[in-house]
Amino acid sequence: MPTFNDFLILLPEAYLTVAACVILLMDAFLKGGQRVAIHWLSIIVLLVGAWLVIDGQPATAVSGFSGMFIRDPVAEILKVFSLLTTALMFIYSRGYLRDRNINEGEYYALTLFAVIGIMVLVSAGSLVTVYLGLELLTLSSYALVALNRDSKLSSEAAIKYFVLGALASGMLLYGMSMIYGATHSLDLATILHVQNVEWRNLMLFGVVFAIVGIGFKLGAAPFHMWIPDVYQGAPTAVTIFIGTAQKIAAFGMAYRLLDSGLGAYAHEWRMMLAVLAVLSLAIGNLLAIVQTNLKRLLAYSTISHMGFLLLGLVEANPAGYSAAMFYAISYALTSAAAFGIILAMSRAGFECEEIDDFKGLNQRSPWFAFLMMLVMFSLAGVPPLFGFFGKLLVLQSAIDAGFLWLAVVGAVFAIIGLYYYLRVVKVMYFDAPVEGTDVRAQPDMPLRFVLSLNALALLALGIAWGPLFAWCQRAFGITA
Amino acid sequence: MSNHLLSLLIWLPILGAVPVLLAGGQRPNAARWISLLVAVATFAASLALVHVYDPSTGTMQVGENLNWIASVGIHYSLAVDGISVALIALTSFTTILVIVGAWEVIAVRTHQYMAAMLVLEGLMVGVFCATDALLFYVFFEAMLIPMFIIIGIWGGPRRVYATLKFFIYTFFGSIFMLVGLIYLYSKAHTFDIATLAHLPLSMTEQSWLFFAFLLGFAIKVPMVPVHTWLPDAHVEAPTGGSVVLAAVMLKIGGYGFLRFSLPIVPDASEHFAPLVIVLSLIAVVYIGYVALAQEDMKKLVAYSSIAHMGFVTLGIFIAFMLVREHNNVQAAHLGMQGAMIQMISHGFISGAMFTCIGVLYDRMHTRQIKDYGGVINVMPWFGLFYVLFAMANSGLPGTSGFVGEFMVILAAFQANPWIALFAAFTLIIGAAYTLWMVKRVLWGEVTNHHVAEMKDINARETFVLAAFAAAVLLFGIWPQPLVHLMDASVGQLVQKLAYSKV
Amino acid sequence: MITLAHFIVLGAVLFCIAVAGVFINRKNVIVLLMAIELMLLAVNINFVAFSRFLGDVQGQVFVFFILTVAAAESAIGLAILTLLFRNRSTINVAEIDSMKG
Amino acid sequence: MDLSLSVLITIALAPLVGALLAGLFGRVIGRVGSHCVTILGVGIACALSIHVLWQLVSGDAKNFNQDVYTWFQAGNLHVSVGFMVDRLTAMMMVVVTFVSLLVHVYTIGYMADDPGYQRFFSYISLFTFSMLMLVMSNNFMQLFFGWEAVGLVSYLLIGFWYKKPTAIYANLKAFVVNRVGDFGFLLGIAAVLYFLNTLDYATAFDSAGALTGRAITVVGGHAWPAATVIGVLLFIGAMGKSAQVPLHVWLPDSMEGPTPISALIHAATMVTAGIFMVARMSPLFEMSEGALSFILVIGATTALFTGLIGIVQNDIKRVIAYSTLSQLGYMTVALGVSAYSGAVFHLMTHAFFKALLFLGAGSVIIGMHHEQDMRYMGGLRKYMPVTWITMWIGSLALAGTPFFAGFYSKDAIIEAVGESHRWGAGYAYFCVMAGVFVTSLYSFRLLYMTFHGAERFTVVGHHGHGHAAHGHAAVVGGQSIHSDPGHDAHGHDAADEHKEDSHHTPGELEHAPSESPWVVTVPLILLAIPSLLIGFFTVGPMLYGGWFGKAIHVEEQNNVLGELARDFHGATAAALHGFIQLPFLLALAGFIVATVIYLFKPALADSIKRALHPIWRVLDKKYWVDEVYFAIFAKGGVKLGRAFWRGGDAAVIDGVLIDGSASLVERIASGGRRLQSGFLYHYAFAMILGLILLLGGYWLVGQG
Repeated sequence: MPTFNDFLILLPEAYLTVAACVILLMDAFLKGGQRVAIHWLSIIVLLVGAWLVIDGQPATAVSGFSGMFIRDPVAEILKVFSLLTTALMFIYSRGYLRDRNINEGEYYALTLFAVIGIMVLVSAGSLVTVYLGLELLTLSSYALVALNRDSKLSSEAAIKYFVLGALASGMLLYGMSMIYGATHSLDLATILHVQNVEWRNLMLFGVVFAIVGIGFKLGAAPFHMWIPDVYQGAPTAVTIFIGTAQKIAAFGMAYRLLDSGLGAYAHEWRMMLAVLAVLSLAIGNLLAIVQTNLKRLLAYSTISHMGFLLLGLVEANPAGYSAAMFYAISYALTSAAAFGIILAMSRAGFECEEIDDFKGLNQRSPWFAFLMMLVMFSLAGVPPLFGFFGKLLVLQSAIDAGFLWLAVVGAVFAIIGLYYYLRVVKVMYFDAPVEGTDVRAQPDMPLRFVLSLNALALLALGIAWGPLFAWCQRAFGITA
Repeated sequence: MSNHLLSLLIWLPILGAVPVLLAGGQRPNAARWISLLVAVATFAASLALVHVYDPSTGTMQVGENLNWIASVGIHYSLAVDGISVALIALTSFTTILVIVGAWEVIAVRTHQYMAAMLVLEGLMVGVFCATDALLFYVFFEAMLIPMFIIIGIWGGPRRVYATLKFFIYTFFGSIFMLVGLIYLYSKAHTFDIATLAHLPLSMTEQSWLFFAFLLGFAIKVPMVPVHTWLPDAHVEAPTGGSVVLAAVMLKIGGYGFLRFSLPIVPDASEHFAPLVIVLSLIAVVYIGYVALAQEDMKKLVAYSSIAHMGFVTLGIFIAFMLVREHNNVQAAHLGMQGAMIQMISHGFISGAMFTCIGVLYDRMHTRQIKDYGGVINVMPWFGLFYVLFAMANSGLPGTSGFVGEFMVILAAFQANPWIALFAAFTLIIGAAYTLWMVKRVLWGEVTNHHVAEMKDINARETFVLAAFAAAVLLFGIWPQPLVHLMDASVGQLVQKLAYSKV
Repeated sequence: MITLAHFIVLGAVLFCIAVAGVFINRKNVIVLLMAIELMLLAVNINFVAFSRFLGDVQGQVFVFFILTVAAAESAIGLAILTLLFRNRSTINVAEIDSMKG
Repeated sequence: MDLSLSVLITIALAPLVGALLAGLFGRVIGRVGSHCVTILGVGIACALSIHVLWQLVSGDAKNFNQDVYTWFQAGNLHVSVGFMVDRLTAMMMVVVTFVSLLVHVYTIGYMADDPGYQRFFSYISLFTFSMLMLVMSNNFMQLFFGWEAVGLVSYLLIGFWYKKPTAIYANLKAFVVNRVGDFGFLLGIAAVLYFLNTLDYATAFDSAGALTGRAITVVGGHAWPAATVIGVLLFIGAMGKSAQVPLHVWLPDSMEGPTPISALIHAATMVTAGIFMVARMSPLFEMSEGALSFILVIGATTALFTGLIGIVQNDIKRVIAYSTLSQLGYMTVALGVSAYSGAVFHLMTHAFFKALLFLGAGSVIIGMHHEQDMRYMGGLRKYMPVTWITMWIGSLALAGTPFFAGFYSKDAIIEAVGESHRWGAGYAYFCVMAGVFVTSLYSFRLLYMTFHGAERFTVVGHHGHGHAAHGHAAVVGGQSIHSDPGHDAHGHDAADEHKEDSHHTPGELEHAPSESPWVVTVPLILLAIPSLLIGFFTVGPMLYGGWFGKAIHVEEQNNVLGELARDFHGATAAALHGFIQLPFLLALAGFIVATVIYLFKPALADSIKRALHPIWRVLDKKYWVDEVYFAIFAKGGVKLGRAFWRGGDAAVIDGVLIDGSASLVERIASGGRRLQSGFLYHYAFAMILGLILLLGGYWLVGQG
């Protein structure tokens, strides 16, 4: 029987669920102008949620509902950052949504549900919880992608996302069923410690199918096909969610399944991850070169970044995981800023998402050009920006894991990747603005302020990334 | 104060760039004066460094050490030896002249230009005093950003191609260096260069690391055959960009060889020294001929830079041969010292040459040699400087250009007369391409009315050129102060050469 | 005598049919939804079979969850489908390719 | 009392100060100011040099060798700037400063209305400084400094009239050819450091013995004696400076410069630096028979074959230039047979009479309103007597007439060669003998064509002075004469006004030639005196008296002068004896031939030219050396460079490697984007493929 303790452990999730419902109701009753309240409320909800997560965090890992729900430092960090990035996204999206009269209430509510899904997913202790969290997340995401009802592209994106997502989760489930068959258990901890599995092959099939599911969520090649279309088709206000919080969630899912559950088969799956990493690096970086749409370019860059993240996972030990988690966080913050700038530049009837829309930005609004430059160099992994140190750490764990060749591959594709990030900077700084257009940031003070903070944080964290990384390490029990 | 002197040297210009940016495009004069102030202050600080530094021991000094990323063991650790001090002084000296040189020349977005220059200065200083490999790398890479911007915004018609080529080329080299550094870290669990110097490494490991470093630094120097970014970058860069690029940035390559290849992979360096030496000689001869064929003044000087930097790499790696094979420490010392002098001197000379070309460009807006002729008739004072620097560029004794090459050739002869022979070829080819350019640009009748309308250098330009000239002549007539500053440090480096890791 | 193996094979066959249905079908999106449902059924068969033969009830509990989620999933799927039809007035898979490259 | 460092520093720096003042503040202090400061500077240097020489000769001062300051100290290698003054140095100092002083004075007249007046004085003072640094040096580094510094000034002075295409071509050529020599010279210095481990003269000379037995494999396998390598390399430097075959090509062209510097730099001082250097290094050269034979052969070749060219030249300055080449050849030959003091002795006498000849020629050029072609002269003796007489003295000295300075030095060299048994001595003996004939032939040809016979110019007085000959290149006998300096000398101030009257025909003068002003003639007279007498008074001590002391070192078995010394009984006896010697007879022959052809039967000249046309053509084309060099090195170099550039850099490195790989990536990318077809079923299919891939991979892992 679940005890009161179990519910305490679940407090942040429970709180958010209630809040989400409240917001849904408010949306039903509030009229035009008052809607602003929903915006601020949902941001506050997220921040309070983050506070609850940190505040109620027990010193050591605890689990509830007979091990189905785990609350450990790893979950804590992942939750905090998914909540924070979501809050950022709310702040960035407000104007965008209003300009396109997308129903804000639904947007906030669905996002909150998705966030709850993430939180469940990252603290899953059993295959069931993994599945439930995942589905809660993805189902809400399908809806979010389709939120812009009148857009051909977003509905196309939604259907593609939906079909492929369903296929992926089907495969994941199929894998789970095999794992269950091989280990007689759905509980990850038990699965981890099951000795001399009968039908080892069955088990390994299960592992492969699970990896397909993870690969899809991460968007690692060859399970990346949905990424470009969804990034481009979805309203930017949603793309940002897929590009930030969901990446953190994907890492959490990978960690839970692969380490907490299938750690015993690390030898097999790290090989497979290495393969996925190489493919992602290659496809992501190469195809990004030929893109003209910034959102699509960022989509391919995501794929390549997931390749780098996998470099961290292949080490399959706490050091590697902390590196990968650090990478996921750094990427989430960076792409939040990237999409934030796109959102800030967009106006009613004008999606500022073609690379050429940024021509001569340095002459129009030098400040945002500067911020975008920081973002691009961070994505490219040029020191002293945040992104570089993420790359540094994952390359290091790849080398420590004995995958020197993998690190070299990563380096080579980093060079190719550099090219298209530089192209964006080039467009902003070296090209003259297009006559007749007037690309400027929205006069939305909170957005401008937070966006600036977000982008400058890339520089600040680049100089002082120690504490954050130390936190990640502690979460995996490494004490420097 | 002196215990934070290096930090001051790094951060003063970088933070100084902030007010410059704030001055904004509307008040360019404010931006100019602030940046000049900052640059002068930095130069003063570097002089203070020269004063504080004790050249007698040659050890790493004036150190600072903060635990930057405790969990990974990356340190913000700075220290300098004589070589770094000299290069830092060169950097801050050049920056002042660049800022003065750009005074009215850079009319659009002046504040951004000045700020970029200051940031660049700070980062370059950082490269010269970082004793933690990762910190070094951070500065090494970050440097690219301002330079990328400088070439890209204020550059010539093909600036985009040039600046992308510059950035990607350099990044290409350094990323493999990064992999090498991480590999070292995973063995030694530290990025401290001094510790890495004592890390035992098998010959195979050393070889791979050597090439990782070689790629990183050879591109920076640049060495044949990875030099082709330089002419493009120079041709397209604004004058100030070219000056900094030639005067300081290239030196970072040579400096890197000293700090990394030499102490960390000594045996591989010895083993591959012949390769580097051959490449250096190719740089002298082959590039010399290429320079002879140039029609664009900047390209010509760019190629001559490559040829001159050949002496730096030659001097450094000849030392390996001398110590390991001939056990001739004295000559090794001479060669190494020569390489160092050559670095500094080339800083002054190439900087001056590019300033001269800039002066001409500002008046005629062309760099094609054929568009000029008889400039001396209308610009006698300019002609004086131009001839002086041309002579320095062709290594005339009495100018700093001679000292380094003299030392390196003398040392090279002791390793193998043939090396010296090819190196000394620069006397002929260098004089040929430089003076041929002078002949076509300076001498002769005034060729066209554009030339006829040119005005002689104004006070500002005179100041810049005179400053360079003073340095070139001083270290040509009396190199001892410079040599003395670095000698003990060079001695220590040479000692390290003998130490084998396998 | 029907052994566990038979159920596993059945599940596998259904799964393959479903997968094939997803990428062979080029006509109608509805078929895709059906294929997905089929896939989930295959999974369910596996779970039930395993829990039956291993004498462990967890599997069957999981099946209930899956069924519920499947319902929600197809609901959203159909919603998106209608949206798609409203915007493009076609649900032909072969025509949904305005984003590529 | 000993020599004081401060005095020597003053000697060196005084001209430099003058040069800087005239150069940087020329506008401020004006023309008079400029020539005053520079003449003062050189004057001081000259006076002090004579004082120093006197101290050394009178024996109350020891040889001086002291460092001034440390140039650099790298490790234990200590290189400094310092002075070494012994009789050899002192003699050079006096010659340099004395000639330089006279040239300064002479210049006041010669450059009177040149706008570059201040600049010119600044240059020649700077040259004096550099030359002094060269001769006074006590180490190889400083020697090289002076060596290149004089090269620089020579570059500036040859190109003094920088508007003249020929001039700026000539100065580039001169500098680069000299660099070829310096290339060897620098390697020589490197070799010295390698074998003797020092750059200091005294130490190096003392340890010269260490060279014996040392060897170095330069060309595959074949070991060379260290001394030979050092000697040959150093001498290559001398070949550049002293214009020895095959590096002689720059000297004739250097005549593009104003005449005073032809006298100072390209006759009296700079070009003799090579000779001085070898003499100074005698302890090293003595160690190697091979190097000396090399020197001997080169010198002999230069002496004869460049002299021959002199016979067919028509430009008065070029005749003298080739004569200079030939005389330098003589000096080199002397070095080659270890008769170092002979070489230096000839250097000194030659400095006087050759400077005299050049300045005389300059005076003629002034008189002829900057006409240099002897074919438009003749009969000038009545117009400019002083010049005429002094030129005669100079030429007689050059031809080696007994009692004249040239006789003693040249005769000694010839006899020394005769005495020597060194490899190549036979060839050298023939060359120098034949050279005597050639020398007197072109010398008297010059005198007759210039001062005697009929006037080959007409006076048509309509232009104002100074608007005379310019812009033309008289083409006669297939030979083009470069446009004369006078054009630009007067041309700067009113260049455009000159444009219209370029219809000048050669041989037309605005008004009759006249004797030059005193500033020109006085130096001539002052040079004529030593040309006449200095040999007579100094031959005894300098050649046979061991006057140079330890400054010049000759191994016993090489001491040819020692042999000669035995049958030397005073200058007078030597001169009288000279009248019945073969050299004198050859000189006489030359004199007679010249007299017959150029004085009595000028028609003969052309008929002979026609008769010997092939030979004439070879000489007139200077053996086509210039053409060959230009084709191979200048044109070839640029061609090669362009090939490297376009082929190597542009095509291979950039084209294939850089842009090639970039475009390859582009192509892969644009191909790869087709995978992202936009069709759901392709996407799904990709996922299935991925699944299969992983399963396959797992199988492999499972097996292995």
